[in-house]
Amino acid sequence: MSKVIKIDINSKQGLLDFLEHLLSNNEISGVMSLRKINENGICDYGLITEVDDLKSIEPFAPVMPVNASHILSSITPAKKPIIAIIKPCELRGFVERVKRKQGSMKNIITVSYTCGGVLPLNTFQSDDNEKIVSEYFETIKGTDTPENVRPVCKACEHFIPMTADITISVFGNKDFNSKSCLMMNTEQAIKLSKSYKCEIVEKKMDDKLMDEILKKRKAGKEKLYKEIAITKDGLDEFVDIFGKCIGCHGCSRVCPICYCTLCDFESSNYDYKVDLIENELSQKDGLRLPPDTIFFQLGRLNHMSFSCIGCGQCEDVCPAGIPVSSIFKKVGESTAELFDYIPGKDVEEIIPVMMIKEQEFPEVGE
Amino acid sequence: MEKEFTPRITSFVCKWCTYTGADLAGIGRLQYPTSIIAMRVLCSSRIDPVFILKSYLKGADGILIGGCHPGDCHYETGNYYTRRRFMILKSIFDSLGLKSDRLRLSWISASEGGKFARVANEFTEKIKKIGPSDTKRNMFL
Amino acid sequence: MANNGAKISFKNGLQNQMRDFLKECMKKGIFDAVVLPVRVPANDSYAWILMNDISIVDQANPIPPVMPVQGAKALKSLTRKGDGILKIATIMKPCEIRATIELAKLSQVNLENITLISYDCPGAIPMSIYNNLSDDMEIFYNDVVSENNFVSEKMKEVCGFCVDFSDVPDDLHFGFTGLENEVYIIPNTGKGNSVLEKLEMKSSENLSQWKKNVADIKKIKSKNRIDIYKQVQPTVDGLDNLQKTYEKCIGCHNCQSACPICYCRQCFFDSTASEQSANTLIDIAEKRGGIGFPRDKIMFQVGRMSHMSLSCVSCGQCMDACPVNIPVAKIFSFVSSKTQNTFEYRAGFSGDEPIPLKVYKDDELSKIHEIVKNAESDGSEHE
Amino acid sequence: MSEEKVLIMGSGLPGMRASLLLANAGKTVYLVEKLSNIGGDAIKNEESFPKLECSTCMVAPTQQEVLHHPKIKTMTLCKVEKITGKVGKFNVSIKKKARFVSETDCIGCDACFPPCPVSISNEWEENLIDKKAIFVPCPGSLPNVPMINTEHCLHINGKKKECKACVEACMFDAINLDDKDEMIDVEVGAIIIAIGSETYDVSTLSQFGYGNNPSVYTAMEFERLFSSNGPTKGELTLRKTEKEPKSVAIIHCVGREEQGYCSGICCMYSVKHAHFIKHKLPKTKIYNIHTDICVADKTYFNFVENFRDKETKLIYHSSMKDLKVEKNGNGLSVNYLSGLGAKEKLDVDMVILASAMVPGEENKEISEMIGIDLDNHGFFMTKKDMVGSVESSKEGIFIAGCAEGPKDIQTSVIQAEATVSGVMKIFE
Amino acid sequence: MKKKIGVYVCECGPNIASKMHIDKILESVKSHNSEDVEIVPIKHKLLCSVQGKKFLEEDIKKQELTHLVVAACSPREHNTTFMNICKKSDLNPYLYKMINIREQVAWVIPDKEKATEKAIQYINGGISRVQYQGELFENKIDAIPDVLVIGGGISGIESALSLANEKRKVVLIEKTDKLGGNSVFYKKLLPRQGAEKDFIAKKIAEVTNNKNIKIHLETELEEILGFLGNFEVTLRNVNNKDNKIEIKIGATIVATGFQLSNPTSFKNVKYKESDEVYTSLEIEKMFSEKGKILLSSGSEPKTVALVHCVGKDEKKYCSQICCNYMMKIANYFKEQSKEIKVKEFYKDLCLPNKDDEKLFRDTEKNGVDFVRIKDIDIQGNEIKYTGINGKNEKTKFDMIVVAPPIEPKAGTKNLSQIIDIPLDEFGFFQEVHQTTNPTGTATDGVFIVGTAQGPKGISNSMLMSQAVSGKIKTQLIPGEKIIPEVKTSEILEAYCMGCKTCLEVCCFGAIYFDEIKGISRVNEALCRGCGNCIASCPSEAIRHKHFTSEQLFQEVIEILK
Repeated sequence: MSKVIKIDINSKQGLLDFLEHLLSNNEISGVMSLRKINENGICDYGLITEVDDLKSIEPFAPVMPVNASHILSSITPAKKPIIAIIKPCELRGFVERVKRKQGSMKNIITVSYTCGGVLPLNTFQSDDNEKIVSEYFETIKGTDTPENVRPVCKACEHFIPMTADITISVFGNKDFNSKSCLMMNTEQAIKLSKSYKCEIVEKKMDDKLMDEILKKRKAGKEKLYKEIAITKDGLDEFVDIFGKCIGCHGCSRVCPICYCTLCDFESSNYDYKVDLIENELSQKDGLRLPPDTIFFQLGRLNHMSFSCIGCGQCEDVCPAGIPVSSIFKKVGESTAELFDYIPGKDVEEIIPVMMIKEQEFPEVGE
Repeated sequence: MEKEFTPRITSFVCKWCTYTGADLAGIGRLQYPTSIIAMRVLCSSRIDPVFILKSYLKGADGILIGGCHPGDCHYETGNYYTRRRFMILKSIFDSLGLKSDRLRLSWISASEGGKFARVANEFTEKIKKIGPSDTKRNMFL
Repeated sequence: MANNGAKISFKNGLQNQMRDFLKECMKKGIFDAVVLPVRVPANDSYAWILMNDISIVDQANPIPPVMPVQGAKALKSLTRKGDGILKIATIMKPCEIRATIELAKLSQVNLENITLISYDCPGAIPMSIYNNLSDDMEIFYNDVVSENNFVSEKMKEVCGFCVDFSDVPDDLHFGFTGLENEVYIIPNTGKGNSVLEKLEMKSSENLSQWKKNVADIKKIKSKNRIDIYKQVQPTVDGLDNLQKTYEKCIGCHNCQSACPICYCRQCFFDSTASEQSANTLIDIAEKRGGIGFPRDKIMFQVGRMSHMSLSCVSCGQCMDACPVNIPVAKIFSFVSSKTQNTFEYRAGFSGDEPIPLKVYKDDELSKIHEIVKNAESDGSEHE
Repeated sequence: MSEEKVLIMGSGLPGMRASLLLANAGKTVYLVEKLSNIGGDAIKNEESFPKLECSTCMVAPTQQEVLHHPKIKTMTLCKVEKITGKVGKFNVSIKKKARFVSETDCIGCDACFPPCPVSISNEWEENLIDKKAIFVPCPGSLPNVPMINTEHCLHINGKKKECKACVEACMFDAINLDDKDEMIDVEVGAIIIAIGSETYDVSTLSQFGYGNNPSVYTAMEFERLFSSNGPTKGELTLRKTEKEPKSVAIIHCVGREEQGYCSGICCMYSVKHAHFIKHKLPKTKIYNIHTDICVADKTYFNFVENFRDKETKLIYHSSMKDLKVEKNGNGLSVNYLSGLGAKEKLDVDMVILASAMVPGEENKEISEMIGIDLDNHGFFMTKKDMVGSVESSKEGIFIAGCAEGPKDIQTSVIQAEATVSGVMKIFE
Repeated sequence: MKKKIGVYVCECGPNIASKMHIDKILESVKSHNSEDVEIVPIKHKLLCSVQGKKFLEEDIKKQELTHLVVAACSPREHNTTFMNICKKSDLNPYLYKMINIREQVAWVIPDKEKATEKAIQYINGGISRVQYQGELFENKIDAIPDVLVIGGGISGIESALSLANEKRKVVLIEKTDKLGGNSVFYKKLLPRQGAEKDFIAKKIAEVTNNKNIKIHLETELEEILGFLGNFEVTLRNVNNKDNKIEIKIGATIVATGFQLSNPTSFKNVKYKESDEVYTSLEIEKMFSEKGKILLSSGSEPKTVALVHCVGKDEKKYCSQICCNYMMKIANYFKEQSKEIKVKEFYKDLCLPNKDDEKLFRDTEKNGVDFVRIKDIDIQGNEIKYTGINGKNEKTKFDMIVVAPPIEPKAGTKNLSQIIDIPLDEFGFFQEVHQTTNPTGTATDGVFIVGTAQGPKGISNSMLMSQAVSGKIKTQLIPGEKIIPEVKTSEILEAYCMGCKTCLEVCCFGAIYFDEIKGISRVNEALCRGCGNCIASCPSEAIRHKHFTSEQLFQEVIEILK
């Protein structure tokens, strides 16, 4: 049960009204949200501090130009309260970043919503953006995930925000266009809403509905994993998948978890003297140039897979169209499982590589 | 061309326990295959999984990590981290159908010369069964 | 550019002819190894493979339909730390060769033991198209080559207006523009000559006809070029337009990492140096009523131009890698044509030509002086 | 005094610890050890309680450091014969027994062992195995230089003068059969006695049948039997039968009444032994037959409780004199009085005796030589009626470790470091 | 500059020579020759011999080597030996690498060809690695010899006394308004009955009069920063927190001591339900203040029960000294009047010291009954218990004395956070290594003594204090600098993202966080060089000075050739 603000206008307007109130009363100093930046629907993330500019926000737009956790990192720790309207996986991404001291929850009030999935950038940024988006919202009134969203979204079980201060029901909400409900999950949120004149009721998520969605998502996940299942033995499969990688490392650059200034795999450790390469050639028929294509992928998995929140950003920017995020999601789940770790679930939880337990993996090492 | 297959096993061992154990195997004139090539680091926790990866992709048929028994680490807790990192890599290998049994982590104390030899032999045999690493052939890595 | 070359006629395809040529060289020990594109196991792309085993050469495709990794990058990874003992040859598209030359000037490539071979390039198909229907594209591209059609629509846009599809400072050049089942092997350098000599091939054929054919194609392409530049110009005219053009940009910097010329280990625009603190950002936001993310889109794009446009070879990799289809390459090409002109410099056209930013002439850029003068006089008026 | 020098008797952990601290502070240390190798008894254990960590891993680095330390003169096979003088200026005469192998030339290749015709029992290995007349106590012992047993070497004892097998086998001319004992005189400012203790001779207690019965072991024997670098390479098989024991009784407090004190560590290592066995032979039944359980450290109580009933059955018995170990077919039976006073009988195939720690036999000799007091047990006594002291009854002479009384490693180390404080005070 | 790498293969007599083809090895290493590398392959019969060392020392100079590879026995045997030789012939010892071709090749591989092959691999690995090694230099740092002692109990006093002298000042702080801690109440001391109460009094006098010891009563620690040899400490007055003292010292000794745990917290005791149930400490106080032990009524007890091990099972540790002092107390009663019947109830007698058993026998002789029990329940002044023989009994006593467990002094937890030393599962301070370093802590230069580390008697507490002073005296010598480990980690500012992962995994507190720059930094004085932090860093922001990834890769790749 949590306090819920009910407003009888459609969810976006409702939220907007609430935000305008907070901003104009200096309850908050700004709003970070997706916003429309031109008539043909292109969105970017904006940090808005003027009430009038709020009109432009598209809080629920099914697109992820950047994983917002990156942006939150750059504007935190904030000196004044800021409301950030982000997707569940972006929120989890940020939590993971905060654990790595790449940002702070200080003065950030997170608004998130039950997410129907994100459209690939190309799909969203197409000319008939309007049509596509309205279809999207039509579909997610029900419990089906639209077919044209990112593959990992179809397989995402964490469509309900984990740690949001305010949750809005979007996916599976048939009254989305008539009513708006803002669930105040935390003291911080409730405090904010104090000054806002509105009807407040006690309400909780419709579990039956959510379970139904979850069931479908689980099925989606099985389907996805079947598609990328390992059929061949050993390396070959992996090479089949990543063979076309052009080594642009775009995946790591857009990844909310990859936070390094200089990626280890771009460091001088991996520049080889030509004689080393020639020597390796003497043992092989051929040698790929530039080298370490597979090494990079495996290495990145090793560095952050257990924190992968499956946002799908990497897959979206991959020029070679490799199902990066599907693979990472799958592998990530297996590594996180080792430590019963759910990335982004709790800021207090320590990332597995930062701590140890004396009594674990007794089987290892013999 | 392929005569009898002698695996290449890179092994990173900690200076305090396993390396000493390896020496003890020598002093006791215990025999183990040439395949094992021990590289000495101060603590098994220095062994970045990336080294293991690298060795694997550069054609090592097996990779052996040796450290002090949990609780014995000369640096208090180092090998507990080694253990975690190793597990992460292992599970990655497993979920990708890469042969994780090419990787082995063993706790070998300074007095366990016998164990070092045993591990070296067992592991080499195992690798022989698995066969040469596919990374040797594949030119698209 | 040499005026004579050796002429070979062939029956079953130019690619085979080129492969045979290389194999011959390897047999004769002229090359110990070659770097060639090989189709990856999944068949959906190509990878650069360094090979010393002649049998592998047959798996390679010297004229691949796509350019997943710019060849210069491959050579860079091979020779950045100096030359080796092996004599290595590579066949690459002209823009890849030019990028290589540029990198050589920046000491990112060592050409000591490398023999650069190129050909009249019909262009490359964008990755996104090739990816899914690679097999059809293979067939299609084969026809393109055999019909030696240099103006196919299906190619990357940059290829459409690439006037340098043929002239390139390679050691050896396969010229076949306008020829049927024949190809000129043209030695442009001493290296090239010695190869032919070792093969006992006479480079006596006069090339004027072929050069004419090339020139004709060039005409068409330079026309396209002008048109394209005309299109581009307004889209980048002034900050507003620039912003509009790049509004989609998500700041993934794929363009930078796909670019053969961008050789920095740590891009300045990704470094901590260009970071702003949270509070500064919020202050800015408050001043302006709002700011958009990612920040510094224009900063990055223009900055990159200032760093790299002098060496841009218009290979179009950036555009291929852009996840939001911004015509980066066209813009870059447009801008660099201007910057390069100011120094009468053509990226990658000659190894001897130093990169303008590494040198200066005391009697150059006279325009500047005027600009400065005006500026000063402006200043004085205000007083 | 010009250069500050210290004599340290005994190279066990306490001795080595003190040596290193003092040497690092620039003092010259004469580390005198009667055996041919340093390290003391700690290295005899596979794992030490309570953390069950590998003793060799724990001690070996210290041994190496000691041997390589420029300020420490490690004097093995040495015995202090005479000490005169007083604090600040003791004159010490040390007898160095002939090793017959040059420590500078020998590189420890062991080539000299095989050719030696003589086999003798290896007392360092608790006589569980034989060694040659030229030997190192066990593989890995330091310094890694063999010695020759004078009474058994055929050349030296004259039984076969012409035998020079080892000399011929050595490629480094490291062996010199004419090597002689020598006397070394040093002058030191202070002396630390850390010669440790010995264990009660259980063969004198007929009730346990030790000696008549091969399946009865002393704790120390068991430590070596279990050690992976020991006689059986850690294989747990009984002598004679060479079978693995199916049931084991571990008897605590052996010799406690006779000695009139509790040794303080037996309960711990006895339970440790139970754990060892369980670990190696999970099917084995194990009983710890005890009187008082003495777990005098914050972590010891849990150590015992965690194994109670899980790995071993702890049985209280009410009277030591009623406890008897008797032959029973191929096995043994342990008869004891239960807490209720009832006669009980346990059938096992192995018995381990936790024998009391007793004063070293040279304690008396040394105490007289230096003129310091022993307590009524025969351990070295620290200042009379002085709480918390490590100084003997004579100024400038300090006692550390089990030479002062039974104790665990950590208390020994603490004492050793405490003696260092005393020594440094003298040099201030 | 051209690298000139000497590769010296030691034949170790026949040990290596007879097991592999040395010349083949020397031949093969030449393959490393190139325009910027020259290999000097040399064999020698026995490099560790006197002549061998001399030869090597001179040859390094003669050949003007820039790097050195020695293929011989295990580094454990002679690494130090050869490093010293490098020093002698002014080659930086970190430009040298030792390859173990005896223990790990010659002695384990019977086949000569194979052995040779493997040796070559090893040596090649070493050669390509050594080229990537860099010079390292010891950097000495100044150290303050003075010491801060926290806690004015007997452990603290003993620490101060054994350390203080003209050259080494000691600052002793005590929370309360007087010195001596619990021990001031003891009428007599263990282990020996001879030592009288004024033993403590004398010590207190001694410490108060020592001009090299500065005592601050009612003072506590506010902040401490630094490491062995260099701590900056802020002290403050307990009552007036703004009243601060700042001092610089070289080491800190924690001697915060113990308190008896409150018996009411244990299930089998109803403490204070009857006025006649006392804790051992209350009896000590009563005895040393009144000189007599009397009931609240003022009359002398006729029957007294002493109950050991109260709450031992709950606390899960044995307090080590209770058995002893309970007998001491039993004797108090007997001294007072032979008539008093004294029964001691115990589960196990813990008599770890050589004199304890005698005390037990004497106490028995003194007419004290000892009853071994399985279980006990104290109801008011009635005791229900189950004997070892299984029988349940019930008896009333005039007076009952219980021995509750020793527990850490209140405020220990708080202090542990200020001084950043972890506590163990029982709430005592956690020593760095129980067996080999019981007085050290995770932070080099901070020591724990006495009951702050765990239950123990006065004697052992004082020994601990002396042990620590032994360490400090030998590590912080007035006027001398200290030399920290050379093979440490270092952090590359430009690449560090300040995620603090390295900080978390380092168990020596050797990594600290630079709040201003938002990056982690290595305190080389504390770094032990294990390299854990490096493996923990996903970026290339940390490198090990002597085990760089580059070096290891070079070795790996070379070996896999």
